[in-house]
Amino acid sequence: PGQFVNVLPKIGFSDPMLRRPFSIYNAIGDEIEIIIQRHGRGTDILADAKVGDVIDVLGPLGSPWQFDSQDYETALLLIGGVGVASMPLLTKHLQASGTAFLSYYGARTANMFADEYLTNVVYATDDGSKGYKGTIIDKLRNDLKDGALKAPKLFVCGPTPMMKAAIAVSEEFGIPCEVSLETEMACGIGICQGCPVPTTEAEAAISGKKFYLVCTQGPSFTKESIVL
Amino acid sequence: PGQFVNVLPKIGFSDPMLRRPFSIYNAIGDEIEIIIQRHGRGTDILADAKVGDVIDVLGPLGSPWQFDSQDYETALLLIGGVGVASMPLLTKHLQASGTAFLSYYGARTANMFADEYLTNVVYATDDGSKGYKGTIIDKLRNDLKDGALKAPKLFVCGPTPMMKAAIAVSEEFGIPCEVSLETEMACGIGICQGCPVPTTEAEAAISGKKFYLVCTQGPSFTKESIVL
Amino acid sequence: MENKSHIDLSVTLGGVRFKNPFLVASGTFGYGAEASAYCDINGLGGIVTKSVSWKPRPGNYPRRIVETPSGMLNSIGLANVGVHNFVEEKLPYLAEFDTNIIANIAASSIEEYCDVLKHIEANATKNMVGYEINVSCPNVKDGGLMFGTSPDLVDELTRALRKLTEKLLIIKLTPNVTSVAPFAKVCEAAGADAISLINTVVGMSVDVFTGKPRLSTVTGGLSGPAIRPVAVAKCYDARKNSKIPIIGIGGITSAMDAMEFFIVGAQLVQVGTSNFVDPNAANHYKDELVGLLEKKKVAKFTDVVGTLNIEEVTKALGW
Amino acid sequence: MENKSHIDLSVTLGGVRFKNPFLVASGTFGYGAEASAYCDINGLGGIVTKSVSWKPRPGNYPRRIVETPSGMLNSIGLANVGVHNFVEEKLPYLAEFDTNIIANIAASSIEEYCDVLKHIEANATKNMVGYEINVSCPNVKDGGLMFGTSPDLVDELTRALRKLTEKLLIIKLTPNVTSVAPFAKVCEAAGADAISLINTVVGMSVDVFTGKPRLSTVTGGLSGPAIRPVAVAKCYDARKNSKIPIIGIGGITSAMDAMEFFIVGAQLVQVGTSNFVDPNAANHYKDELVGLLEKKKVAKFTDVVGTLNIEEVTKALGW
Ligand SMILES: Cc1cc2nc3c(=O)[nH]c(=O)nc-3n(C[C@H](O)[C@H](O)[C@H](O)COP(=O)(O)OP(=O)(O)OC[C@H]3O[C@@H](n4cnc5c(N)ncnc54)[C@H](O)[C@@H]3O)c2cc1C
Ligand SMILES: Cc1cc2nc3c(=O)[nH]c(=O)nc-3n(C[C@H](O)[C@H](O)[C@H](O)COP(=O)(O)OP(=O)(O)OC[C@H]3O[C@@H](n4cnc5c(N)ncnc54)[C@H](O)[C@@H]3O)c2cc1C
Ligand SMILES: Cc1cc2nc3c(=O)[nH]c(=O)nc-3n(C[C@H](O)[C@H](O)[C@H](O)COP(=O)(O)O)c2cc1C
Ligand SMILES: Cc1cc2nc3c(=O)[nH]c(=O)nc-3n(C[C@H](O)[C@H](O)[C@H](O)COP(=O)(O)O)c2cc1C
Ligand code: FES
Ligand code: FES
Repeated sequence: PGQFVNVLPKIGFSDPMLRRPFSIYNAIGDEIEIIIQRHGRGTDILADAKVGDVIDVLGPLGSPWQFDSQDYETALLLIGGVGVASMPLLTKHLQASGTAFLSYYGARTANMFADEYLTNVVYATDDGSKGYKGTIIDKLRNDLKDGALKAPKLFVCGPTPMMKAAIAVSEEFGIPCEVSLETEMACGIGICQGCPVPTTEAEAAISGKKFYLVCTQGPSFTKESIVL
Repeated sequence: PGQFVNVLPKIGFSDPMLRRPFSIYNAIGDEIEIIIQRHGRGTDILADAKVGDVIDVLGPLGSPWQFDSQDYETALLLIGGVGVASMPLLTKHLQASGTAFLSYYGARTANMFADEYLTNVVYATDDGSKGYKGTIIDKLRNDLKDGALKAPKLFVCGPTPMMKAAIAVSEEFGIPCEVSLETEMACGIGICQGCPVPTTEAEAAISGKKFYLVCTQGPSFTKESIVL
Repeated sequence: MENKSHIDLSVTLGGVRFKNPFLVASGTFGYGAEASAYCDINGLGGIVTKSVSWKPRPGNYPRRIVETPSGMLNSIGLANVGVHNFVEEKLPYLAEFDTNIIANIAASSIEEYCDVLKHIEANATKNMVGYEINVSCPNVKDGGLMFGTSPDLVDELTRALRKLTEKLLIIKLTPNVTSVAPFAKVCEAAGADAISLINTVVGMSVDVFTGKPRLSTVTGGLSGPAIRPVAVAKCYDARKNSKIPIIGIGGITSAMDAMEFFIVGAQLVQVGTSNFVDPNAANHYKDELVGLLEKKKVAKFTDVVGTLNIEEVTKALGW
Repeated sequence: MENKSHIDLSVTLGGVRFKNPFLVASGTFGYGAEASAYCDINGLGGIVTKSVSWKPRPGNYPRRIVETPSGMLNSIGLANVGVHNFVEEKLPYLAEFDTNIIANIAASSIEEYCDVLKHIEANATKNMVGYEINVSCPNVKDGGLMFGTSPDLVDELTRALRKLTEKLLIIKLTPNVTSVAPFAKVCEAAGADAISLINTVVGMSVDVFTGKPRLSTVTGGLSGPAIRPVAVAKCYDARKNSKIPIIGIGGITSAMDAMEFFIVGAQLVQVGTSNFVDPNAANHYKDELVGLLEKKKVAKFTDVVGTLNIEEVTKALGW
């Protein structure tokens, strides 16, 4: 859970040249599923691939969510848009280990949820067409205020502004928080140094590193370790 | 007849970047047919295209065969391999104008002929599986020696060695000869100057040009005008 | 093909108005006639004609072009009709169009450059607005590269030509130098109206099966999208080090690509290799540009020129 | 992964035997450990390690990479562990593999270059066969470009380093100069064992929507297939103008690509950006090369090196 694969849009051509990273959405035996949001030419090529097309995939890559940390009892999976991609495997794992969890999933409107592999989901939509009307962050803050969630930890994946808001909420309530980042990547395995995220001063003092690599040390990081 | 189109293998990508030239194999109304022999990445992409794929085509380009020249009575269409591509329309035209013609078509073996649109065909195969056993050039020379072909003119399209041999034969028998050339092309319309063929000294003395452009002044040239 | 939007695409450079910033590059559009069936010439900001020399030149032996990853190599060898035919046939033909014509000149001596320019100047047509001086063609053995790699020679040449014309004088720089900055500076000081850059980058390709160079001249000039990042960087170098107006060239395949040059500081751009894929390319990019500017809520094209914002990135670096 | 064919792929350069001519390029393979899960390291001709400097360097702020047509721009900023960690951890780790290790050094003064080299020399492991000197990284503001653009500085640096080691001394040249010929000549005269070229080409990319440069350092280094024709031309220029052995680098994505460099005269090549697409790329190319050489009916790899046949093409031109 939380790992990704690096996928080559087209084999044998140099435009586009680099692989594209995608979270592992689901894995059964040797097979993996990914979900792709069209973003540019690479995702277009992959989204247009047909059944039977051979696709060159490197992975699994990256480090998993730190779901084994001892600092929480209830996992809160905070999801914005395509950030959902890393959550089904985390859900599976939490279920298997008997950890309490809830998913907070926000989207613009009801038909934008990809929740086939999720359970215990709290929804929010901008237009109120499903669940809470408003941002999922607001819904989460309300629930945290209610105090019903026992020793929660946030696992966040979504757009950067949402992740920043999630960190603010976690500080407000003094709860642990982990965010999964997206940066440009070339290699995905730590050899190009192309995917740095700056560390906090405190973290740098401990690790001696001014940057972590998102591809190998991430993609998920505790809010204390990096600067978003 | 004898013209070509310049086809873009992939729209919106820069590898491959340039169009590829193909003879117009058949034309009915607004629709054209081309035949493609796999040669590299561009022809692979085009050969793998599926019905319904949109393909960007520029043309018709180039100058037609000089079938209206007054120096012959019987047109001999001398064909090697994929050089057949420019012959169906020439055949149509000769039929329509009531000009006598014969096609001399050579290939390695029987199943390599693309002769659906041809008539009056004399075949030759290297392995004797269809028609004359040997090269089509030998067969042609034999027939020319017999003297049964009345005031012939050669219209040749095939591999360079075959075209050179054809020119030699035409000189031997003192008959007119036109060859259709393949050179690398970028634009296909005369703006890049990338497709020159050297002219003969005699031709240069008349035209003042040391090179002709295959895309606009060709692809077919009389044997007197250019150096193969 | 009219610009139906209210956005003003026009730009004035050295006192000459261009109706939009998209020109076609020298050597990639012939003398106009060849492409006229495929391109709305009146829609172009201008045409830079194929380099013309005093005498006609047949050009190099084949093979002259090789496709490379996202680019192509050429060694055309400045094949051209010569300046006499140019003024007798080409300029009058081009005078029929409602677009600016810039005559690109190539030569192997300062005298030849001057002679060619004088001959054109004496026969200039009404839309012949200026000259682009090719000091950089890497294909021609007896000239070209020399001028473009010596600031002193470029200085001398620019001064000589400046005396001969009041029309636009544009020096087209080669990227095959350690830095274009000294060249931008001498062009500015010597009174050129603008510099255009880049010409092609020296490149080479080998046929592995025959062991021979693919081009008959061994090396040739690389163009196309592959070199766009190089071209943008060279324009940036020139902008940082001089105030001379810039015409951006290199690998432009869309209005987005052109915008990179405009933002860095180019007032005009030239579309080259893309014409070979679509001879009407520059007109398409012009139309796309209108859409982009509307998105950016900009009233006139010139408002985006030179708006590169490096403070915010470099601040993050603590420079 | 053994070369089952009878074709001898080995090549000896400066007295050091390489089992095959495919190395991985500095900065594109880390220090070996990162890629070891994806690459048969023992199959490589060698590894050129990431540029190492005296002190560790954190590297540049993001954004560090941008994909471009058939290439990429990078401004990693020579992020590296520093020479002490390098000799304590990286070299011993690499010593476990059966392949040649070349330590690439970057520095901002001749003294620093010397210090780093001396420290490695004093702690060299058995397969540490030599040094590659990065005089050309265009990303680092306080060094790099300067050395590589001045033949005098390269001369001085090479002489200083030559005194300190009998291992391979390879000077890695930058393409961002008018000609590499003077650099090849000074390296030869100053006693370097080889030159390697090319490092990345200066390039730039602009985010049209924000108006900011995409890289935090404004400009960066262009690599990948886009620059291959430039790299081949630079190797040709070096070969024509000197006899120093050449290691070819730039946009190699297949054995065919590598062959262009070999034919021009490179004895070894380095695979860079391609490792990001496939960390085992160099091994694949090695296997492909065997097939190519069999087709060419060549008994040993070195028979193809420097076999470029320009007579036949240039004869056609009547030069
Ligand atoms: C760890 C990780 C997991 C991801 N998981 C998913 C997923 O499950 N589903 C999904 O749809 N998307 C996911 N993304 C985002 C996805 O990788 C980008 O949308 C994709 O790379 C864009 O490629 P493109 O060619 O369509 O876009 P272009 O903009 O044409 O790409 C140009 C270049 O920028 C890079 N790039 C552009 N946007 C991003 C981005 N947001 N993140 C990283 N690189 C980018 C591309 O890789 C490419 O090198 C993930 C990204 C990361 C880093
Ligand atoms: C006037 C003309 C008519 C043609 N008609 C046909 C036809 O009807 N059917 C058919 O199958 N082929 C035809 N060809 C050949 C066809 O254009 C080439 O096979 C094709 O361009 C190869 O492209 P590629 O990407 O597969 O090969 P690659 O080798 O990958 O191409 C690399 C580059 O070399 C050029 N190139 C390679 N071989 C040739 C060649 N023989 N001629 C011209 N350019 C070449 C390509 O256009 C491209 O720019 C014709 C060529 C010309 C000039
Ligand atoms: C086939 C070809 C011919 C060219 N001929 C000339 C020329 O005659 N004079 C000149 O100044 N530039 C010439 N150029 C260079 C272009 O004008 C332009 O500077 C260069 O190709 C980069 O732009 P591009 O990447 O858009 O093609 C030529 C380029 C090509 C590809
Ligand atoms: C991400 C990246 C990092 C690099 N780091 C270094 C480096 O530290 N030292 C160095 O000498 N070259 C470095 N290079 C240059 C490569 O070694 C090589 O010379 C260049 O990329 C051209 O080869 P390619 O096209 O095969 O990548 C780097 C290149 C890339 C793409
Ligand atoms: S993507 Fe290459 S180091 Fe992270
Ligand atoms: S292909 Fe461009 S001039 Fe003929």
